[in-house]
Amino acid sequence: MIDPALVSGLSALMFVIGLGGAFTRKNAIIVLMCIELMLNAANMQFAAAAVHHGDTTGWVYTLFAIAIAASEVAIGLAIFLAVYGQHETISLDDVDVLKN
Amino acid sequence: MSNITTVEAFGDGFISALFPELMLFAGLLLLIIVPNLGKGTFRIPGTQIRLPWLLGGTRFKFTSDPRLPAWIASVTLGGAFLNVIYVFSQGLERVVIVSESGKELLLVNGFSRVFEMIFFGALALAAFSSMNRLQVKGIGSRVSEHELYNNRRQADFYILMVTCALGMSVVALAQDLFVLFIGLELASFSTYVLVAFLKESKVGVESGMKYFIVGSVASGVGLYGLSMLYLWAGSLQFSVLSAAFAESGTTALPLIGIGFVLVGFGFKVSAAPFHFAAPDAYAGAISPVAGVLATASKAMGMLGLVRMLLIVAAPESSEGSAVWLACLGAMAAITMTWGNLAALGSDNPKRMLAYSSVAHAGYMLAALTAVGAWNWDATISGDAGAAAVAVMTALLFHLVVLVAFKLGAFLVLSVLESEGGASRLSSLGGLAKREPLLAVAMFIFMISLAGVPPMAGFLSKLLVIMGIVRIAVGDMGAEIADGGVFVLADMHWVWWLAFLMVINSAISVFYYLRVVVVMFFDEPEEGREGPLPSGWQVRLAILACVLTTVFVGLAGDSLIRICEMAAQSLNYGW
Amino acid sequence: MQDWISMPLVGFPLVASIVLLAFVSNADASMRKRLSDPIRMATLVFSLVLLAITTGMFFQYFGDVSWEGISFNSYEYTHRYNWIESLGIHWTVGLDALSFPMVWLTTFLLPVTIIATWNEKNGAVYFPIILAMGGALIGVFVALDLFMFYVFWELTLIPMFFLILKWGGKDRKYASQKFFIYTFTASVVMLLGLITLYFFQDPVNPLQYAGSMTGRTFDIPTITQHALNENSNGNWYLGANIQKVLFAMLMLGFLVKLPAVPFHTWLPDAHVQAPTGGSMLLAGVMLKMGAYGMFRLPVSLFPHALQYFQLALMAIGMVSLVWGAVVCLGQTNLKKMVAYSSVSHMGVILIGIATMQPMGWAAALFMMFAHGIISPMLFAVCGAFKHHYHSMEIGAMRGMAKHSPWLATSMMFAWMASLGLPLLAGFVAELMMLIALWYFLAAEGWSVFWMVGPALVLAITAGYYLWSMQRTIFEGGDETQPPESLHGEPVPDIANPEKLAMLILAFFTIVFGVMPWIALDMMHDWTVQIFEGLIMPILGEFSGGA
Amino acid sequence: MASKESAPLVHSEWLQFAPLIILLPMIAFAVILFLGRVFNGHPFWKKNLKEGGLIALPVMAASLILSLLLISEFLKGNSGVDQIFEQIAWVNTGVWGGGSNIESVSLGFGIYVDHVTVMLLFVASFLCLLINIFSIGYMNTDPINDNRNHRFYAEFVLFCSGMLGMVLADSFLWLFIFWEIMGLCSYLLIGFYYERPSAASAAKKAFLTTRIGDVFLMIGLVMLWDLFGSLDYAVVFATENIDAVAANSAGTLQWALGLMFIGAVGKSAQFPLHVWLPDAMEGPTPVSALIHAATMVNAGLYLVARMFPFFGAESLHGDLDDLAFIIAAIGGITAVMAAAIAFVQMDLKKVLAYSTMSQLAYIFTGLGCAMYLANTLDWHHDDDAHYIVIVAFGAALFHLFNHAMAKGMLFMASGSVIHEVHHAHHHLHHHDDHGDGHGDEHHDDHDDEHFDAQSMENMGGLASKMPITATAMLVGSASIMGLPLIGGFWSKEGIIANAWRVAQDDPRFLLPAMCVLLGAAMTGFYMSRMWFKTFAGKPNNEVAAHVGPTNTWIKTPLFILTFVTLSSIIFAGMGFTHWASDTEYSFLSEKNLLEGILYEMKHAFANSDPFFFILTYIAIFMGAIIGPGLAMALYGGKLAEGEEAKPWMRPIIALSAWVNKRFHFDNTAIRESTLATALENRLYIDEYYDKAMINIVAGFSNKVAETDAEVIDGTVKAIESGSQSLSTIVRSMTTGSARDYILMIAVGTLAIFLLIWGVA
Repeated sequence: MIDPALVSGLSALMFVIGLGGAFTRKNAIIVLMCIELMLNAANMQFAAAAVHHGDTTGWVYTLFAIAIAASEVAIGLAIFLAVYGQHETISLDDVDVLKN
Repeated sequence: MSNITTVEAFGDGFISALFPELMLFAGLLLLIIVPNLGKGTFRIPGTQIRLPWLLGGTRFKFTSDPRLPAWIASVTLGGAFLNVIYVFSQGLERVVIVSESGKELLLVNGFSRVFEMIFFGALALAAFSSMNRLQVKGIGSRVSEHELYNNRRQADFYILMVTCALGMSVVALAQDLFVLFIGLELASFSTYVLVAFLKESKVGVESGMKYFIVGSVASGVGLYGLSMLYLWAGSLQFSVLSAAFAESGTTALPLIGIGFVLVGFGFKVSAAPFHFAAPDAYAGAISPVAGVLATASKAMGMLGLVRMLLIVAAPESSEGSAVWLACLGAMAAITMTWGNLAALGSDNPKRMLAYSSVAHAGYMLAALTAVGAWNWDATISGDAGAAAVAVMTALLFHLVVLVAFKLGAFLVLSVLESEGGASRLSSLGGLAKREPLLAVAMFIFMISLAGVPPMAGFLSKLLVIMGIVRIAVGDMGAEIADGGVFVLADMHWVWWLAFLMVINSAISVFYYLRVVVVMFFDEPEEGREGPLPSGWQVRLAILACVLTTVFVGLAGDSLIRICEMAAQSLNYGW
Repeated sequence: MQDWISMPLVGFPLVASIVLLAFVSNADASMRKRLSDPIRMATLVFSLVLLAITTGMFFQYFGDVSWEGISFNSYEYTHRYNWIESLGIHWTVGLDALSFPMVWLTTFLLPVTIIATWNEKNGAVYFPIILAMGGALIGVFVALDLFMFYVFWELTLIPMFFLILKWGGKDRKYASQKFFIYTFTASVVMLLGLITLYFFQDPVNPLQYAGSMTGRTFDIPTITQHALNENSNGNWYLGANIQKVLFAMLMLGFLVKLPAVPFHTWLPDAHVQAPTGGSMLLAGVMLKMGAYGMFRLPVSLFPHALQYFQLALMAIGMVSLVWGAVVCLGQTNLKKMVAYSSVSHMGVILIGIATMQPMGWAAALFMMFAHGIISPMLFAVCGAFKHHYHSMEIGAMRGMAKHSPWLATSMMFAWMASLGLPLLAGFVAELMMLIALWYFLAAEGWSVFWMVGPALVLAITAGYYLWSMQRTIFEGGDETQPPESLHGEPVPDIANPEKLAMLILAFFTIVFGVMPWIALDMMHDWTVQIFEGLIMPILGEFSGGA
Repeated sequence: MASKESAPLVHSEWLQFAPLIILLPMIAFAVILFLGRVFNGHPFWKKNLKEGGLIALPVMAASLILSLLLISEFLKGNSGVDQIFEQIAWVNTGVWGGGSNIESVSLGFGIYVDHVTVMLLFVASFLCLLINIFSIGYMNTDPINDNRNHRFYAEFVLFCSGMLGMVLADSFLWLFIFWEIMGLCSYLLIGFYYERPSAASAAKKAFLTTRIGDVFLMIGLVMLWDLFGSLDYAVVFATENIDAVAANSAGTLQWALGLMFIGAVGKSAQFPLHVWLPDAMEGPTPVSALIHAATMVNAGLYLVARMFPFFGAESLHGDLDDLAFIIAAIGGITAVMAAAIAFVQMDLKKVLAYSTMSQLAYIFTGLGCAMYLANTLDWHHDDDAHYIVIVAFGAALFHLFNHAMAKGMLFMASGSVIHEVHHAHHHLHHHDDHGDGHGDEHHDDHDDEHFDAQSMENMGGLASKMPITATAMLVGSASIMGLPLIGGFWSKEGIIANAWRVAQDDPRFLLPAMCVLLGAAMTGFYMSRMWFKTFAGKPNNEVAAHVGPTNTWIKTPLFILTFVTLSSIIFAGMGFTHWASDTEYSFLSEKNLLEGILYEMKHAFANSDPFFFILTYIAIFMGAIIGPGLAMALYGGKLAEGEEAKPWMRPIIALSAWVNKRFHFDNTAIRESTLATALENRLYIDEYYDKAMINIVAGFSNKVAETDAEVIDGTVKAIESGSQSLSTIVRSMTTGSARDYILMIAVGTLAIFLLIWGVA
C-alpha cells in the first residue's frame, strides 16, 4: 500500500500546480481545469487521511467533494458560454469591462 | 449546555427542530412544480388517450403569472424568517442533530437562529423587492408589464434564492466542518448564478464569471485546508477539532489548514486581499442580489470564521493561535483601510457600496480579532469572558442591522436600476426632487452606514468599538480601583484596531455624504426628471429597512439582548 | 417641582419638526408654497413655547430652583429613563449652571432666527429644519449621559448639513461636506476616548446605573462624582498617563468644534456658505458646544491633565485669538471676516479655561453666552447685507448709512458689540479674561508682555471692524452707485422681521452688557466649587505643598 | 440680582442724585434717536425742537444744575472724599491667588467725588451745555445737516453722558468703560458726514489710535487689579493698600501706571499717538469744540491726575519718578512738536487742533513735574514741600480748566467764522441757482467744490464784521498764549516754573523744561498768526469781504466763555490751584478773595526767589512779545477801508499794522525750507504710520491669511486630495482581470502560509 504521506505530498504538489495554473493561464476553461486540480488535490488528501486514520468519513468527504466539483464545472461552463455570447472571448484578461 | 436535546437525523423531533429549513425545502419544491403546472396532457403510449397531466403545456392563468414564483419565494423565505423569530420568542430550544453513528451534524441554538434570521430576512427582502423589477434585457432597458409576464426565467431566479437560503442555513447549523463546507458551496453556487443572472448583458455575465472563478479558487484553497485539518485530526467535527487544538494546537499542519480555510471564508466576507472580485460582482449583479451578497453572504462567511476561529482554534491558553490572531488583525486593518480608500474615489454607487462592504468586513474582522485576543494576554482576565460575549454580541448585532441599511441602500439603487441603470453617481442626481421619500431613505441608509447617530449603524459600530476597547482595557479598571497604575501601552494592541476603525469611519463619511449631496444638490440626469417607475413591493421593503434602521438605532436594547443571548449560546466554553 | 419640564425641551422640537417635515414631504411644489406660511408660524409658536419654558424655569415658575446656588455636579430638573439598559445608557436630562444659560440661549435664538430669516425660500422645509436644529442643540446641553450627549452632538450635524447644502451659497456643496466630515472626524476620536473612559470603570464594584452587559455606566453625574472623589483624594483619576491620553482625545473633538487654530478651517467655509439662519445658529450655539463639552467632561474629570496641558491650551487659545484676528484684517469677504472673528473670540474662551481660575472660567462661560447673542446678530447683518446687495464683498456697497439706515445701524451696533465695547455683552467676558490671564501670568512669574498679544487683539479687532464699516456704512452717499449686482434696482432697507430680530438681539446685548450679573451670578458658585473641588487640591500639590 | 452692599456714608444729599447726571443724557440719547427716526423731517420736530437740540438742551442744563448743586455741597465744607457706597455689584466672581481659599471679587459701579472730580465735572457739564447751545445755532442752520441732526444730538448727549460718567465713576474700571463710550461717540461724531471719505477715514483713525492706547490702558488696569484686587478708588487709594503694594511690587505698579499712561497718551493725542486729532477736525465744529478741545481729550489728563495718590504716597517715595519723567517728557516733546506744526497750518481748525495738542502737552508736563515732586519730596511732613507739591499739581489742573474754557471758546469762535464764511460763499456763488430753497443739493457744492471754508486763505479782516467772535477769539488766544493777567497765564507760568524747579533737582527734566519754555514762544507765534490772519489785515478774497455777523445761539456761549476766561484771575485768587489738588484745603478758608488775588499777583510778578523771578519774565517775554511780535511782523495789517473794529481791538490791530510795516521781512525762504515742508507734512509721522500699516500690518495679515488658506487649510485639502489619489491607486489595483484577482488570492494564501510556517 502506498504510504499516505506520499499521497499527501502528491496532493500538495497538485494543489500548488493548480493554484499556480489558476493565475498564470488566461483561458477560462484552463483555469477551471486548474481549479479542478486543486479540488482533486483536496480529494486525494481526504483519501490519504482516511487511509491514515482508518476512518471511512474521509471517503464520504471525497465523494461529496467530487460531486461539488462536478456541479462547479457545470455552472462554470454555463457561465463561460454566456460570457462568450456577450464578449466573444473567454480570455480572463480580455473580459474586463468592470474594473477599478 | 445541559438542556440540549439530541435528535437523530430524520428521527423524532427532527421536523420541529428544523421546521424553517423544511419550510424552505417545501417552498423549493413548490417553486419547481407550481410554475410549470398547465394544461399539459400525457398520452398513454400506443393509444390516443391523453390523460390530464398538469405539467407543461399551456399554463394556467394562475401559474403563468410571472409574479407567482416571487410570491412563493417571498412567502417561503418570509415564513421561515417569521418562524425563526417565533422560535426565538418561545425561548431557546437547543437541539443537536446527530447522524446514526452519533456524529454531531447540525446544532440548533440561538446563535444559529440569529444567523438564520439574517439570511432569511435578507433573502426575503431581496426576493420580495425583486418581484416587479427583475431585469430581462440587461441594464438600461425598461421592462414592460407584458415582457415581465412572458419571462419564464423568473422561477429560476427565485429557486436560486431559496437554495441559497438553504445552503446558508446549513452553514448556520453545521457542526461538522465539511457539512458547513457543503452548505457554503450550495449557497455559493446559487449566488454565482444569481450574479450572472443577467446573461443578456456584458457586465452581468462578466461579473458572474469573475465571481465564480475567483470564488472557486478560494473555496478550492479552503477545501484543501479542510483536507489538511482532516489529515491532522482524523475528523472534521467541531468538538473533535476543538479538543485536538486544545491538546496540541501549535503544530504547523493544523494552523496552515486553518489559514487556508481562512482564505475560503475571507473571500465570502470579502476581506482584503480576497475581496477583488466583490466590487465587480456587485457592480454587475442586479442590485437586490448585490444586496444579498453584501449582507447574507457576508454573514455566512463571518459565521464560518466565527465557527472556525473561535470554536475550533481559540481554546484557552493556546499560544499558537496568536499567529492567526496576528493574521486576522492585519487582515482587519488592511481590509477596512483598503475598502474605505477605494470607496473614496468610486463613481459607481454600487461599487462604492461594495467597497464600503469591504470596509465593514474589516470592522467585523477587527471585532473577531478582539474576541480572539482575550485569551492569552496576561493582564486580561476577570470579566473577559463577558467581554468576549460582548464582542460577539456586537458582531451579531452589526450583521443583523447591516441587513437593514446595506440591503436597503441596494434596494434604493434597484429602484433606479429599473428605470435605467444606477452605475453612475449622477444617476442619483436630484433624487430628492424626484422622490423625496426615497431620497430621505437613502440618506438614512448612508448616514447609518457612516455610523452617524441615531441610526442603527451608529449603534452597531459603537458596540463593536466598545467590545474591542473592553477587551483592550480588560480589567484594568478594577485594578485601578485597587490602586493599580497603568499607562496607555498596557492596553492590548487591539485598541489600535478600534482607533483605526474610528479613523476609517471618519474617512467613510466622505463618500457616503457624496451620495447625499448628489441626491439633494445635483440636478437629475437628462431624461430622468420624473418620478421613478416601480411597484409598491420594493418601496415597502425599503420602508421596512428604514424603520428598522431608525428604530433599532433609537431603541436597540432588545436586539442587543437577543444578540447577547445568541452570543452566549455559541457552544463554546464560556 | 415639575421635573418633567426638561423633557419636552428636547423631544418637542425634534418630534414637531419631524412631523412637519413628514407632512411637507407629501405635498407637491405648489402645496408646499402654500404651506410655507402656516408652517413658519407654527415653528415660531413652537419655538416661543420653548422659550417660555426656559424663561419660566429661570423665573422658577416650574419649581423652586435656586439658580444661583447650583453647585458643581448637581443638577436641576433631572430626569432619567432607561434607554439601552444592557450598556448602561439612560435618557438622562438635567440642567445646571453650565448648561442652563446655553439652553436658554438656544431657545432664545430659535425664534430670533426664525424671525430674522422670515422670508427664507422653501420655508416649509427650512423652518422645521431650524426647529430640529434647535432640538438637537438643546439635547447636547441637557444630556447627562455620555451616549446621549454624543448622539445629540452628532445629530446637530445633520440639520446643519442640510441647511448649508440646500440654502447655502455658491460653494455650499464643498462647504457642507467639509463641515460634516471635519467635525465628524474629530468627534469620532472623541467617541473612542469616551468609550475608553467608560471601560476604565471598575466592573467589579459597578457604579450606579451600570449596564447589565458591561457593568459600567454612561451616566455623567455618576462618573463625575466618582472622578471628583478620586481626584480630590489627590490621586489621579485613572492614573496620570491614561488621564492625559483621554484628556487629549476628548479635547480634540472639542477643539475642532470650538474651533481653535489650527483646526478652524472648516468654519469660514461653513459660515460663508451657510444661509443666515444656519450661520446664526452655528455661530451662536454650535460653536459653544465645544466649550461646553470641555467644561462638562475633560475639565470636570481630568483636572490633573488640565494642569498638565495648561500651557498647551493657553498657547492654542492665544494663537487662535491672535491668528483669527489677524486673518480678519486680510479678508475682503464680510462673512468670512465675521467667521474668523468667531475663531478669535473662541480663543478667549480657551484662554479663559486655560487660566484655571474661577474668574477665567466665568469669563469663558460668559463669553459663550455673550458671543451667543452677539454673533447671531453679526450674521444676521451679514445675511441682510447679502440679501439686499447680492454680494458679500466689503466695499460692494458703500454709504449704507444713507440707503439703509436700519441695516447700517444694526451693523454698527453688532460690530461694536463684537469688538468689545463696554456696556455691551462682549466686553465683560474680555475684561474678565484679561484679568484672569494676568493672574495666571503673575502666578507663573511671566512677563507682562504676554498680555500684549491678547490685548492688542482688541485693537486689531477694532481695526478690521472699523475698516469694514468704513467701506460699507460710510463713504459714498450720493456719488456711489449701488453695486452692479443689484442691476439697477432701488436699494432697499431691511425688512420688518429683520428689524425686529436685530432689535431683540441688540436689546439683549445691552441687557447682558449692563447687567452681566444675571448670568454671572449663576455661574459664580459653579466655577468656584469646581475649582475648589478639583483644581485646588492639585495646585496645592504642585506648588510644593505650600 | 445685584447684591447691594449697604454702608450708606452719603455726605451730601445731592450726591444721591449724582447718577442722574449720567443717566439723564443717556436716556435722552435713546429718546432723541427714537423720536428722530420716527419724526424725521416733520416740521415741528425740525423747527420747534431743532431736531432734538431742544430736547438735549434742558437735559444738559439739568446735568449742569445737578453738578453745580453737587459741587456747591461739596464746597460748602464737606471737603474730603465723597462716595456713594451703594454700588451695583456688576460682576461677581472669584480668583485664586494661592493658598487654600478663593477670594471673592466684584466689579461694581458707584459714584466718587473729590476735588479733581468736582473740577472736571464743572468743566464738562458747563461746556457741554454751552456747546449744546452753540450747536443749535451752528448745526441747525446748515442745510447740509438737514434731517440728520437728531443723530448729532443723540450722539452728543451720549457723549456727554460718557464724559460725566467717567468723571463721576468710582473706579478705574468704570472710568475706562465710560472712556470707551466717549470713544465710540467720538467715532460717530467725527464720522458725522459719513459720505465724505475723509471723514470716514478720520473717524476710523481716531478710534483706532485711541484704541491702541486703550489696549495698554486695559493691561495696566488688569495689572493694577492684580496688585490691589480691586479697581475702586476707595480701595486702591487707601494708604494701607498702597503700603502693602509698595512693599512688594512697586516696580509692577510703575509698569501698571505706565501702561495706563499710554492710554492717556492716546486719548489726549500726545506724541506718538497724536495723529488722530488733526484729522478729527473732519467732524462738525461743535464736535471739535466738545470732543477735541474741551472734554474728551481731557480724559487722558484726568486719568493721569487720578494716579496722583500713588505718586504722592509716602510708601512709594522715589519709586515712581521714572514714570513722572516719562509723563513730563512726552508732554514736552509734544508741546514743541505740535506748536511747530501749528506754524504752517492754513486750516483754522487745524491750527486749533495742534494748539490743543500742544496745550495738553503742557498739562502733561505740569502733571509729570507735580508727580515727580510729590514722589521725591517729603511732602507729608514738610510744609514747604507740601505747598510746592500742591501748587504744582494745582497749576496743571488749573491749566486744564483754563485751556478747556479757552479752547472751547476758540473752537466755537472758529466755528462761527467758518459758518459765516461758508454762508458768505454760498450767498456769493449760489444765490442765483438756489432760488428754490435749501434742498439736498447742498450736499453737492459742499463736497464738490474746492472752496475750503476753513482755510485762513479765505479769511482776513473779519474783526469788524464779527466783533463778538473776534473778541472771543482774541481773549481765547491770549489765554492760550499766556498773556499776563488773562486766563491761562496763571496756570502756564506755574507749569513752566515747576518744570524748572524740577529740572534743578533732576537734570533729566531739563528736556521738558526747555520744551515748555520754548513752547511758550511758539504758542505766542501761532496763536497770534491765526488771529491776525483771520481778523486783521484786509479780506483775502471776495468771500471774506461778504461775511456777516453770526446768530444769537452762537454768540451766547462765546460771550459767556469770554467772561469766564477773563475772570481766571478770580479763580486763581480764590485758590483754585490749592483746592483742586489738595483734599485738605478748603475754599477761601485762609484768605479772602482780594488777598488771594494779590497773593497770586505777587507770586507771579514779584517772586522772592530770583531764579523764578527771572524765569517768569523770560517766559512772559517769549510768550507775549517774541511770538506775537513775529506774527505781527509777518501777518499784521490794517483792516480794509471803512471797516472799524471794536475799540478794544483797535490798538492791537494798529500795533500789528505798525509792526508789520516796520519789521516785515520776507519769509519765503523759511516757508520753503525742508523743515517747513516737513512741518506741513506733519513731520511725516502720519506717512510713516500709514506705511507701517500697509507694509507691516497689512503685509503681515495678508501673509497670515495666506498661510491660513494655504498651509492650514492646505493641509486639510492635501489630506483630501491625497486620499483621493491614494484611492485611485488602490482602485487601479482592481485591474478587471480575474487572473489578477486569483493571483491576489494566491498571494494572500502564500502570505498566511509563510506567516504561520515561520512562527509555528
